Amino acid sequence: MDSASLYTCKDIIESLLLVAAEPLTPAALGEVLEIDDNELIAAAVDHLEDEYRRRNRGFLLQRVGGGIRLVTREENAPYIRRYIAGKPVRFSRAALETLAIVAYRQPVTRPEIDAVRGVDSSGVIRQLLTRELITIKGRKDVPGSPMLYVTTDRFLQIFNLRTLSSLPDIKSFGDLYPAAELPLLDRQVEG
Amino acid sequence: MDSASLYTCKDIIESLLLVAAEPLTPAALGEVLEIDDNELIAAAVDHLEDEYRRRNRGFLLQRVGGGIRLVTREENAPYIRRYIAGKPVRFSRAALETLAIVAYRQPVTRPEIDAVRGVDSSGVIRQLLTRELITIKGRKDVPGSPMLYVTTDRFLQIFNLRTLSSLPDIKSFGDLYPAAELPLLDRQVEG
Amino acid sequence: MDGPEPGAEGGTYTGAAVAADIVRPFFPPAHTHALYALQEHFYVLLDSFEGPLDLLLFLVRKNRVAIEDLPILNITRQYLAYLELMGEMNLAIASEYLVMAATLIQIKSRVLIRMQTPTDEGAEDEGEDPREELIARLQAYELYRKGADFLAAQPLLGRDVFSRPQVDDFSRLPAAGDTAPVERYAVTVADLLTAYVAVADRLKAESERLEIVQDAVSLDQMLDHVTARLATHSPQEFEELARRLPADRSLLAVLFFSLLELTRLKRVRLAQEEPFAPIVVSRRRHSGDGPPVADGWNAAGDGANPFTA
Repeated sequence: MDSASLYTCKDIIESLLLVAAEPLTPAALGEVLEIDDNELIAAAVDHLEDEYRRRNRGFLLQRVGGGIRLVTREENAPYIRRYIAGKPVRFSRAALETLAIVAYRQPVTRPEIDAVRGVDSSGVIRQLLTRELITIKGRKDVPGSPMLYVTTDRFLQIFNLRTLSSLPDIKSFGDLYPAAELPLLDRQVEG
Repeated sequence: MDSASLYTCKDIIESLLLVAAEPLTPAALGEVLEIDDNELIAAAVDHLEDEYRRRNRGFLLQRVGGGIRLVTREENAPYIRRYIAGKPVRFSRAALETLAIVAYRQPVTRPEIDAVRGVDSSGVIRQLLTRELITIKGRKDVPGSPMLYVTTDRFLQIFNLRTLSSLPDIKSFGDLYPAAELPLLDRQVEG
Repeated sequence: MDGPEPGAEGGTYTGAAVAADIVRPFFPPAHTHALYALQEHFYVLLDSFEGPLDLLLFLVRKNRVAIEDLPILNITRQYLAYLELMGEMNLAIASEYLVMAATLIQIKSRVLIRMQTPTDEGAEDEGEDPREELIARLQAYELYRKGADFLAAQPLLGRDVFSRPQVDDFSRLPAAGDTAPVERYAVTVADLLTAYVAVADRLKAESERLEIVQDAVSLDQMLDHVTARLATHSPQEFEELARRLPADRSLLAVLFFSLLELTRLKRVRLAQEEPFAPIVVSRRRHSGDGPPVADGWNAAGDGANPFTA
């Protein structure tokens, strides 16, 4: 790969990053650039990522949900929230619990989720569905044929995960904090 | 003005440029940055404009209608057009909701749709009509004789449905609702 | 259900004790006494449990034990005490809580039987711990809870990081009669169903919404109101002050906070003869017998109730 084509590649990808509202996948980049040299594209993306990081300014390149996108630096979040002036994204404990269960056990049915949480989860499931964090993927072949839920690409995008396998192994959570050290107050935390 | 605050200013403005859907005015910038030093903001914008120009890459700063925004370089336009043309079409929330109501309750009038959605739907209905996802099928025999809307064949194609009756019946989706708590909406589809 | 009444067991760990337990960390000691009367607060706290497993996990942590050591006798007693408190607060106790209570009592009785039967004879189900299944459930639940914590700690799009705004490209669908095919649509029937569910939920929420006066009363307004009222009627009971307001939970909360604020400003005194006795609110006199400074005490007469207009 020559440096001229690498430069052009970076140039165009940068334009595309600016236009795209969703993460750009390598496949989409290859199609638009009409290049089937995956290495060239990967190199251009690596260069850009590195360049933005060293620049350490308004935005960074983030790899998420199988693609790349530009996101603002976390440090600037307060200003952006002020500009956007809407409510920042929030999740209730119930929503996060249910999401974690779907993420780790997908495809999963509501009775299965209910069993883990010990409560009826239909309300939370509807909420997660309408927020496009989970979706329905068929039905399970058991009596009553309950629906099967899976997480969406949007879930990966919102929670900054490259792929589902970037979720830490659930077993590794085993002994993160000794039970006794959690303060009483932590039950109030939301979002 | 010191160089540290100039740097911070540039940093934050760059973040804002990334997330802004409309051009950023100096007044908006001053408000978000909580700075009433117009010169500082103007200098930061000048610096950014100059920086991007000298960099001569994917995007430039453009001054438009009293504000600033990021735009892609003209040379890259063919690629961007190709990207946009190949992107799968997303439906807005309003379009999906209206379409769902027409699909499940057809034939249905606009006042009925408005009542269910809780907002005026005339704009969305017009869009759906011009895109041939819904069509008019007679008028309802009530005062004012409002038009009746139904879905089209194109609707079936897009949602990959063989016939209207292959729409999932909301009543069978028991696991979306806790026992004995079915939604208020009733399916009224006939074939 | 055999055995003694839930919660009465041991005679010490009653609903009131639990209440004090939950509330203490949230408020400075000086205010705790006043809180006994404000059931709203317990409501919020008790209501914040995600379900019986969440409550059990909370109790396990509070007792500073490991899940696998689950002290079933203690935990059952405390669990039942919480339920009793919820009952006292007139909370609707979800059936899941009752099912769990039954499970706990059953496990407890099996543990007690095992303790009473010496191991030498009739050890048919020796080795099987009656707590086993519950412990496994709690452990699994805790893992997912930590998974939830992991998710919450991620830099969230829309909270910590931001990206380009979404554009509605619905307009890219070909117009009617246009035969050029648009091949890919990012929509499925699941999206359609989801949209329908969203509308149904919204409609339901709409129909259940209570009629609440839109104009929320500010703390300042409430301070003025309470001040005016106390100028002519002091001392008087908290209940009486509350009764004079329209029945609305948020108004009650504002009233309560206004009293805390006035206490802080040393303008009223809150007193209670014993826990759960009525709170008596009395106006504090300024030291010295000169007329009070222009602090609003004498500004308005009795009739100035902004809420009953």
